[in-house]
Amino acid sequence: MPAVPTDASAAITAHVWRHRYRAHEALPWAVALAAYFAFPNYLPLAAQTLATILFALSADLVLGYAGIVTLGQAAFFGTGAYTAGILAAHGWGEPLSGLLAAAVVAAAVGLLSGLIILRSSGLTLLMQTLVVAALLHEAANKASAITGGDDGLQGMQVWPIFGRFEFGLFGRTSFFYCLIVLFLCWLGVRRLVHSPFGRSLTGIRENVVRMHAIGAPVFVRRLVVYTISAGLAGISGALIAQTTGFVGLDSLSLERSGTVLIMLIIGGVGRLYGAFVGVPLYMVAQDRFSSIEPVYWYFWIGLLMVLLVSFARGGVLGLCDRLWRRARGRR
Amino acid sequence: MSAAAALETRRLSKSFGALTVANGIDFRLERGARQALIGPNGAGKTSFVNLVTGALAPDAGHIHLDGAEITALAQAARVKRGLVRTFQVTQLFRGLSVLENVTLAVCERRGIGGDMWRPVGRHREAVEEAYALLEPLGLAADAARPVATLAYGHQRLVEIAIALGLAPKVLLLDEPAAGVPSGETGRIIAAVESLPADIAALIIEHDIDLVFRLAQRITVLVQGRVLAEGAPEQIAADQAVRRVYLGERDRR
Amino acid sequence: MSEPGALVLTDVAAGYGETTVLEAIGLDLPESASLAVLGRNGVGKTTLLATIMGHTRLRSGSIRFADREIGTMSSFRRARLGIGFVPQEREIFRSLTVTENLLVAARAGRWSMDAVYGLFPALAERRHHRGDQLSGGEQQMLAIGRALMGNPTLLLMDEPFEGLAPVIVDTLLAAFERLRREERLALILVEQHARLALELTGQAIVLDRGRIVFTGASHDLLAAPDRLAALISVAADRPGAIR
Amino acid sequence: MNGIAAALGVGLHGLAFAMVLYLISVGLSVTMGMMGFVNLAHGVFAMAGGYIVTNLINRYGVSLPPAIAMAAVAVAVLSLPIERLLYRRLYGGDELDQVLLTMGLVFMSGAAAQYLFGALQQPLRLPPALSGGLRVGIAEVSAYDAMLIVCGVVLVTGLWLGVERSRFGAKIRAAVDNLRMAQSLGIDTSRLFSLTFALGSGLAALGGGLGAALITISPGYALDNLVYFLVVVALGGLGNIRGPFFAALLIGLADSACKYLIPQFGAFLIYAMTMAILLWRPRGLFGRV
Repeated sequence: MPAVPTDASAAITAHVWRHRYRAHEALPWAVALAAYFAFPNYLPLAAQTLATILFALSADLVLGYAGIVTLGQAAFFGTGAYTAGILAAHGWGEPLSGLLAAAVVAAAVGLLSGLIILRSSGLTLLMQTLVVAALLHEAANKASAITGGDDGLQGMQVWPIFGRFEFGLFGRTSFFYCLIVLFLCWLGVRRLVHSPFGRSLTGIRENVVRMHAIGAPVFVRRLVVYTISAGLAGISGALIAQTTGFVGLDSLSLERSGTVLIMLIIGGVGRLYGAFVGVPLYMVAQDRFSSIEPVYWYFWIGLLMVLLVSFARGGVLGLCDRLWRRARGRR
Repeated sequence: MSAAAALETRRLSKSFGALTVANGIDFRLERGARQALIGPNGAGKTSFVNLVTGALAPDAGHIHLDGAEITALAQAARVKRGLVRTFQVTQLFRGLSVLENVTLAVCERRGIGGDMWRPVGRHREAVEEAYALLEPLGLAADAARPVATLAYGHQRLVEIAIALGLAPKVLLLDEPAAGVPSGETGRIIAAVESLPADIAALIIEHDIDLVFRLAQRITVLVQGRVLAEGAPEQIAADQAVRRVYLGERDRR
Repeated sequence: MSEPGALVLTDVAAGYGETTVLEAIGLDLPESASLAVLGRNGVGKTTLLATIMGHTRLRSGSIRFADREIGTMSSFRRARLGIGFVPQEREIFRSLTVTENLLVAARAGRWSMDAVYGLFPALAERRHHRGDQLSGGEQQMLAIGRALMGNPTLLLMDEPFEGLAPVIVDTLLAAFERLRREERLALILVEQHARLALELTGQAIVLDRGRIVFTGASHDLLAAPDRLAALISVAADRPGAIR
Repeated sequence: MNGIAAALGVGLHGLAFAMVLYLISVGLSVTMGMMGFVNLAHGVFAMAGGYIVTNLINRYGVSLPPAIAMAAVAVAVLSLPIERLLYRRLYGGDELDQVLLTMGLVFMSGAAAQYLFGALQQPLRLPPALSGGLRVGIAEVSAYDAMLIVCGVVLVTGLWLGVERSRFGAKIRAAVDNLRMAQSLGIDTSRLFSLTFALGSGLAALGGGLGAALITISPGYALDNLVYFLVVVALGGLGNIRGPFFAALLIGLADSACKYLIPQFGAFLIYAMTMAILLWRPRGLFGRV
């Protein structure tokens, strides 16, 4: 191999340092902390938002990176929520182990369903993600002895974290619990997408034929990321179950799968930060609008979708990109 | 017994229903050879490539790479053993930079494509290797550009760079200059001509001038069979080949 | 003066997606003239027909047909203007019967279902069979019949004899003789069988690497086998030569 | 004797359900097959049909047949601008965009329905002739089910004859087979597609209206039944007219049998069956290879 001088090219340097942390990456966390102090009355909402960001992040991993369009991400969210919930309702309220169990069970469901459905592509795959979620939804609905069915799971007793920090009314513990879990998961996901594995996912999304031709085990890669994403969704579901003390059938619903996609699209797909932008916007807006006219929230969000798809592909972050480029181009 | 060929097929056959695309193909590509595969439309050239690379499973026959049987191996395993192809219509990661396109290939070859923890940048040697492949092809200046923004001729070169990133022993070049405006073909021909000597290259090509210029041997495929094989002069003089290409036809 | 079947290509460059397959193509085909398009494999013959039909991306140049610029026109409008297309792969609608295949292409004019069945009696016998139940020869006849149902003034045919049994080729040849004599139909014929194509046409072009390297009368080329061989044969007596 | 009668009753009810499913889904199959467009909002047209029919009957005292006809025509006409303005720009585009657009439409329509008609289910007030039961041999069948079966058979026969015997139908099939070749023969495929879309939407409205007592009309209609409609299409094979019929039959009968024999499993078995079939034949039972 010809020797390359260390300063051979800006391209190498740029490439080699892509994964470096940048200042703006601290922004979401700073905002989160600021929100803690600025809106102490909204901590339960903030905690839910943080947990939902994790859910959207898990969706970004399969959709934005691996290019798998899924309408069944709620299957794993709900699995995690029910796992943690059922444990807590049956005498094991320790939150961290509950979180772990949720991750493992959800990942196992992801692995099993992935083994079946990831052999298909296109519309069939989309259908199958939908059917897997519908299957679980129906199972939870019928197994009301365990899940509480339509009424939801009652009687969760979540113990204090480390035996010290109780999940109180004001949501302080919930907030930091969600924040820290999200932060750790984000670190992992960030690492993952910058790794050769993560880049190969992008490769699969961009051109599967080429990925096969360079000898990459495409199916295995997709299965692995699908499983990881399922685990993360499971953690997110468990966080919400533990912090709200309730799990309902809606955690497995198509509506849930659909809205997480919408939140992600609002932020921007395949850029790791779409979830951090889209979810808060959606959740805060929903909180505001729903209090005025709860019924019509879905009308406006539907309209927003139609408009986004028709006029602003790439979401908020995509829009920022374009504005930024235009501003620079003008100079 | 002669030394094992870089690539060899024996009685390779494949049919789709009534349509036979490979009819007992015996084919040999010597190490370091520059050979061309030509034939009229529908002769089975693309099917042959797909059979050899493992995208299609043969009905019968054997494929050997470097003396070892690979007939049953998956596509990815064949790539790992050094059997690499390029595509007639570029297959690139269009949104990624030129450097990243090649880096992805290098990472897979080095067996680090599944690394989920260390960032790509920490595998600096892989990135540098990829960059080093760009320079001789004249792509270094474009390394950071998304491939979709490159002229098509340059995209064809990226296609070759990716293949080289896989350290091929046998390289199947499927019409390397196809679709390129005439002004840009020179660079592609030069790239093929300067392939490392230890790579055995099979060029699937329509352009006869290109074939005569690049290949030491020519195999002519017609209706899933090898019609003729030999040095360019032999092929040029072969009556059967002339018939096929001239389209001479007995008219009662 | 309007010439319904006349086709003029000026400095056309075209390809698929980002590729460029054809460059600097100029062509002037008067009404009811016939043109053979020759050349080795992969030089752009099929792409030329696809470009006239509107399946490729026209990168530059102009295509005029029947005194109208059609370069940016969608395929179906070109077909309605009078261009009939017989593709290389025949592309019979496989879930339609023979009759339906003809029916969907029908436009008012001299050619009707009965006329096509008269031209190809073998097809009439298969009229209720579905497209995927036909032999190669029957598919070819159907592809030609289907193109005629649109009553074109210009017919594009891509290797209509490829893979056909000799007896079917003779049938087709007879049919073409009739068309040429009785119809005022312009014809562009892409063909591997060079002699056959030249015998059927008045003019010929030879393509090489997406460019026209020869334009002239078909019989001239037919009378000069060496010239023909040099233009289109693998046996280019110039190994190592590049242009 | 009793067992056979029960089985027949279950079968007839399943058949009635299958007819409704098929009428709603067949348009979806054709449009998805022709343009490769993931249309999750197809149920919206059925829902619209259901609302129009129930309201015409309940509020304005229109009788069932004209109400159904008005619904079908109104929805078919309304679907045209939607196809032209929203769908068309995404043909051949990103699957995700199609999913989002149509999901957005589902959400909007659900909220709009709630605004206009409230959150409650819309009852279908049946004329006295349709509220009783009928004896068919030894089996008991509700007059409504019988009406659905008869209407279904008539409509399906009409549809099949129309699509398989008419020039318009041949053009549709030609465009599904080979879009480019159809264009090359002078077929204006985008206009053809608009008409097909309208036809499919009208049929969905018809199915939604006729079946309003079976698949109840409420704001959640399009979302709640989406899986069923898509399952019929996926099992039937895209771009197919007959396939979805047999898929609907399968789903309808299986659903009816499950509800009777093992109600505790509900739709679970239907979904499991769908997964198994798609695993075995990814392009559906009647899909093209």
